[in-house]
Amino acid sequence: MSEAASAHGKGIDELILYVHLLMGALFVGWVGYFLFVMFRFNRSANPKADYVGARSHASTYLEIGVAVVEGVLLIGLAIPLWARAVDNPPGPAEKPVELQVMAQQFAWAAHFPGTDGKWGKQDTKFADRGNPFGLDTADADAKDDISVVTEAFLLPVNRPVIAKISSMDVIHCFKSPAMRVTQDAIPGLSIPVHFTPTKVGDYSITCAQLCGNGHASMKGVFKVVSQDDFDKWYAEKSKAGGAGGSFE
Amino acid sequence: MSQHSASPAASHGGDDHDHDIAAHVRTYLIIFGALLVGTVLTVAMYYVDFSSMALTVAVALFIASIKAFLVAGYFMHLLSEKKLVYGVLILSAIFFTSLMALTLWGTGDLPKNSDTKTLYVP
Amino acid sequence: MQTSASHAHTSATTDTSHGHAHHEPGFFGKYIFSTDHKVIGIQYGVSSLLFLLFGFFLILAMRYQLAKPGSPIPLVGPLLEKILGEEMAKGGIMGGDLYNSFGAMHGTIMVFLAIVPVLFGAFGNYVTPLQIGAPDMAFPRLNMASFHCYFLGGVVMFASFFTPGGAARSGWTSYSPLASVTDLVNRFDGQTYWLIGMVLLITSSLLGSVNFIATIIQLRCRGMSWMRMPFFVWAQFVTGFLLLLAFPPLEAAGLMQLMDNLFGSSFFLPQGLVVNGNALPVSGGGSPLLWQHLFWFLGHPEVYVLILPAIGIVAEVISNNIRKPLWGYRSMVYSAMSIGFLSFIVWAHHMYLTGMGTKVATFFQTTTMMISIPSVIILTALFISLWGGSIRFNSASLFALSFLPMFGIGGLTGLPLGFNASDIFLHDSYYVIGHFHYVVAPGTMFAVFAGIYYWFPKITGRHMNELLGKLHWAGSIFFMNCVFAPMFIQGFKGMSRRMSDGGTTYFGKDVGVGADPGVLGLNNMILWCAVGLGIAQIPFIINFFSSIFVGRRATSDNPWQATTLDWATPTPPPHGNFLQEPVVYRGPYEYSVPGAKTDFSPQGDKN
Amino acid sequence: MEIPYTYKARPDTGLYNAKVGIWLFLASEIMLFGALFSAYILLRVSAPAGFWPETALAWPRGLLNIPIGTFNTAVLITSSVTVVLAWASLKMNNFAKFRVYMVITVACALAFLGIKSFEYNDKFSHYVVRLKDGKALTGHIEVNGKHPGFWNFNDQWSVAKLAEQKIDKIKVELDPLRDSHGHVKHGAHHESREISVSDIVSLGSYTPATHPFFAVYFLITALHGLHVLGGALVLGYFAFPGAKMWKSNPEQFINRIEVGGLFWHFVDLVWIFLFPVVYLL
Ligand code: HEA
Ligand code: HEA
Ligand code: CUA
Ligand SMILES: [Cu+2]
Repeated sequence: MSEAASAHGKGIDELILYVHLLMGALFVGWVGYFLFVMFRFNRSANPKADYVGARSHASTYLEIGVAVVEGVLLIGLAIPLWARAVDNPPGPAEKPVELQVMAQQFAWAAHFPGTDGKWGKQDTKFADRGNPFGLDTADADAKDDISVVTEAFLLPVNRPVIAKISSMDVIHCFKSPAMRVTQDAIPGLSIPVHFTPTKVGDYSITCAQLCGNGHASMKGVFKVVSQDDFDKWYAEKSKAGGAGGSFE
Repeated sequence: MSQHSASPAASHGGDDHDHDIAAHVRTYLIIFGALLVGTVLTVAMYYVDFSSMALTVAVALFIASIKAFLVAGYFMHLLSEKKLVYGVLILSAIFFTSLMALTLWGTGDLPKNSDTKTLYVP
Repeated sequence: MQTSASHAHTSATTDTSHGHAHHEPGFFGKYIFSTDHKVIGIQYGVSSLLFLLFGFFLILAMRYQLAKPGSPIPLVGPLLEKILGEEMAKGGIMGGDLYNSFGAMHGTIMVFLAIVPVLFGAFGNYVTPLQIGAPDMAFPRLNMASFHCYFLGGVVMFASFFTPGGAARSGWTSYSPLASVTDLVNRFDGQTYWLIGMVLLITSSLLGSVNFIATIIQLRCRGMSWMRMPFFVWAQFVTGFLLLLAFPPLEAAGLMQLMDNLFGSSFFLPQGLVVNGNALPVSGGGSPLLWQHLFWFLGHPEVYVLILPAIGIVAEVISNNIRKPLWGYRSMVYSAMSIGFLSFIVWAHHMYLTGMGTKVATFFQTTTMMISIPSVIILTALFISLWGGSIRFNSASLFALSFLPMFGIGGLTGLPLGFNASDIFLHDSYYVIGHFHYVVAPGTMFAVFAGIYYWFPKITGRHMNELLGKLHWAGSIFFMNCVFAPMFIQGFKGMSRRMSDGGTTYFGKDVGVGADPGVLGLNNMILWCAVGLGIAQIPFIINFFSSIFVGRRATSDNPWQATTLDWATPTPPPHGNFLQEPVVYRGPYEYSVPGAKTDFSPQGDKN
Repeated sequence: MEIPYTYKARPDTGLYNAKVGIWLFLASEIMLFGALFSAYILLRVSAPAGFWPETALAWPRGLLNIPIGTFNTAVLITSSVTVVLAWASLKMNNFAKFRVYMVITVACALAFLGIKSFEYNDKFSHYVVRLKDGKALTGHIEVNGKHPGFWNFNDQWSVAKLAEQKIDKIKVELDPLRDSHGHVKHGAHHESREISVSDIVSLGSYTPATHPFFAVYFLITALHGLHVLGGALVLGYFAFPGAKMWKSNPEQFINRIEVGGLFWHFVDLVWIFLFPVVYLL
């Protein structure tokens, strides 16, 4: 596993580690036992089987033990981590960067409200491949909106991001392994995910849901950059404005 | 273990006697009447304006359930059926309920601030 | 009840002893329209093994594409181009569409046409009535109809490869809207075939499961109380209920998707879809998640349909080859029941990342953890059973014993997927592929092999060759692990499943942080190990066919000195199975009973 | 060995094989129709508002013919009681009466199907016409003086076909207005309007493609109709060719009638829920 590049990623990695420790312990224990039994109780070593077999209750304790550890991991780690992931979005005080992400066969697009901080008017009837967000270009609020189709978009480092994931055709899946973020992009639903990138770099968005013959090549890229670089890019793009780009 | 074949002539089965069956027939006819009345009630309910939709649904399903109970209980003899049949039906009732309830719950309980109208439905 | 050894009748005597109402059926009556559970079992067995092989060839072609994306498949590539058309395999190169349709059909064929039919249809049909001392299934004609539906379903699925546009290519899960919009030109496309095929297969399973449950409830012979039933029968019983109650919702969903595809309805299509830049001309108003709920409502119980009968076979083979009773038989039975019950309420763990609130997610991951406990209990019971045994190693028991750690690995890797927080990272990665193949491939397939080696003498009167069998075992276990273990590594590296380019886009040269091109190298290794796995099956296929004719003759009706009733019949069992009504006096696994003359006390022997 | 308990009850379960079988089958049918009802509820509660043109509701109400539906309900209930009476007649050793009741049952089944197909046809000739100004009209339409029965079944949303045939106006005989409960508004009357094709966004008859309501309606009722048909065939078989068994094995014959009846009652049960759900709610 590559190192997590987001604030909450560590928690997820820890959970994965602990579960694998449990699994490892069970695996090593049982394989050891199994091999021992194969030698100790094969036909030549033990020609006459014992009707009763094992008399100890160790296995019961073992089963209870497994149940308890699972319970601890569940209540101690998994449930709180999930709650953090889907509830508790960062409030205005934390100045999150907000964007909409739109999937289509076979590309990603991102939409920022622009320097005015207001989303432009959107309607399906304007939507097409080059304008996946259906921005109404006549709308005043839409003039400075940023809409990047297929090319990379930027995110500032160490600032919370709220991305609303949706799709215009079939189900895709917004997955950034390094950010430890995965969310299906489902047409008809717009679902927010939030995370805080902690490392500068280029990250790929994997489409993790089969979406057609171009599924494998549906790669998106976003760059995590410093706040300054982000602001510069944001202002520039905002000035250019418009519904976005062409779709190749 | 295997069934000895009964003499074909006079055998009309189990432990029911003719007058039992005659009594059953009377019950069937009463139930028939009740079902018709239930149908009329259901339709009448449509023309009554209950203030809330929930109430309308509740009333309609209540009447339907009673009718269903009558059909299942008497026509299908479920009231005097064997334990095994109850077991099977209880299982399917549980799973049916969980299918319905969990699906509704699952599609209703979304992450915070989710939007079910897509981004750009007017 | 006589002892089994005295049963070495030829089938001729049986026929006369039984001949009153029967007239000799002709070829069709005997092999195609037979109502005898044993013939139907064999029909199921042969067809499903052929489908297993076919499913393997599909994946082999895919693995080649994964290892060497964009290069023509040797030998078969040009053939594919010729048969399936240029748009599917131009120049013998597997395109994205072809990859997807092979992937979808691999999953569908393996699950619905190979493993379930072989476990439930073949072994279930052949062995269950024998083990409970019944002359046949409760509804023999329904049984035949079940096979015919299955066969027809298989034919439809197979035919779908040759429709314009090719077979279904939306994964075995057929998620809408993809399933409805992949082919906007042909209404009657591969997906439609898939749905019709599924409706037939579901009908077949429903007929089968009604029959199995009724048979087990009604036709147990005298003395065969519930707790004297072999575990295999219990497994079939629970499996029957899973099929009976979980399949109908998928049938409903299938009909809905069929309406979407054929009549333009919008059960699973929301409003405002824009496909290819054009608004999709449908009313909308449907819910894509509804399909997923209905699919996984079946989908999860289905995986226990795959594993429970497999555990049943393993339990039979193991207890016979360790010569002692199963440890904790009762708790195994109760665990199987709890698994069956719980498997209906865990399905949404396949949907964690569709956008799930905290409450629902908590519910489903809690039930998922709960269901792992009975699995742990069953596996633990089987492991503990080995203690104090006198273990014989033959082809059957080698496969059965190897099942345990293989299922263990598969089951254990289910746990990190079951916690939704860790599933965020692992979802839809090769880790998932690794997880479930460990349960379904080395898992169920090893159980199938164990069962074949074990019951072969009962069915044919001859043993399979041990040397070839052991060769088959060694090759299978080695290559199985080499195929599937690297997938966990790939999963950890973030490699996604269903990638027709083997991940080149993400792990090629200029990629983002954390991409490790090493995973692409593993694809090569997996390819050659998969080829090796295929080669390892050759001894089995040779063994299988040659042993029917030249295998060592079974010396008695009970060559393994087993206790269950299936070995108390003549070999092969005649129509009607038993010469006398069997009576059962004891539990199913009375091996090495202290004070008994032999180390096995058959259920049907009075003393 | 012969298969035991084909018509005698097994002592410990108290049931004969076919009865176990039919109840298991009905359990799976509960799941089948249960899933469809679940789908109905889910689609209905999540339907976007304003989606159905006639009312402010997202979901159409009161579009089906209630008197006919009520009558059909009565027909099905009648058949349900006659089938149980048929069984009782056999129990009382009265074969002639059995046959009469069975014939009534099958006749009811056929009547039900006939009425249903009439209803289907009526729906196929009703249209919803969506206009460019965002409004929508429902009713029968007249194109070139003809009332089309079916318009393009699959491809609802194409107005191109009209344009192709150089039709520039169609007449819509409007349905009476309804309130938000789906009740026809007081004093509402039929009105007919000319619409020019260039104002139309889309038009299509009441088919599964029009709205999820119709999709669910047609799917469930068609599936139910198939069950009625299947039941009618089987019961018809029992009434005539299959009745030979009454001579050879009366006990098993009575059992068969009971099993057939159980299936038939189940079909009735489904309708008992289906009727209020799709016609009234
Ligand atoms: C037979 C099939 C089978 C079985 C038995 C299981 C068993 C389990 N599965 Fe698996 N699963 C599948 C088949 C199966 N699964 C398939 C086909 C998919 C993918 C579908 C798709 O998307 O296409 C899948 C996917 C899947 C997911 C979704 C992943 C995702 O898409 O993100 C999840 C998540 O919870 C999961 C969990 C589990 C769990 C918790 C179990 C538990 O029941 C496991 C319990 C077992 C144990 C805990 C083992 C105990 C072992 C020991 C005590 C001893 C160990 C000893 C040694 C190793 C020597 N499975
Ligand atoms: C029961 C189910 C089952 C089984 C047994 C298998 C078996 C195998 N599977 Fe499959 N697989 C699935 C179910 C199964 N799979 C599913 C559900 C998916 C998901 C599909 C999707 O994405 O939608 C999948 C996907 C899947 C993928 C991922 C594809 C992708 O995501 O792009 C891969 C990749 O390697 C793979 C590989 C294999 C391999 C190498 C085997 C091997 O183990 C196969 C070994 C088989 C043999 C070697 C044949 C032996 C033949 C005989 C013994 C016949 C003898 C004949 C006679 C005697 C007549 N499978
Ligand atoms: Cu988009 Cu896969
Ligand atoms: Cu599952």
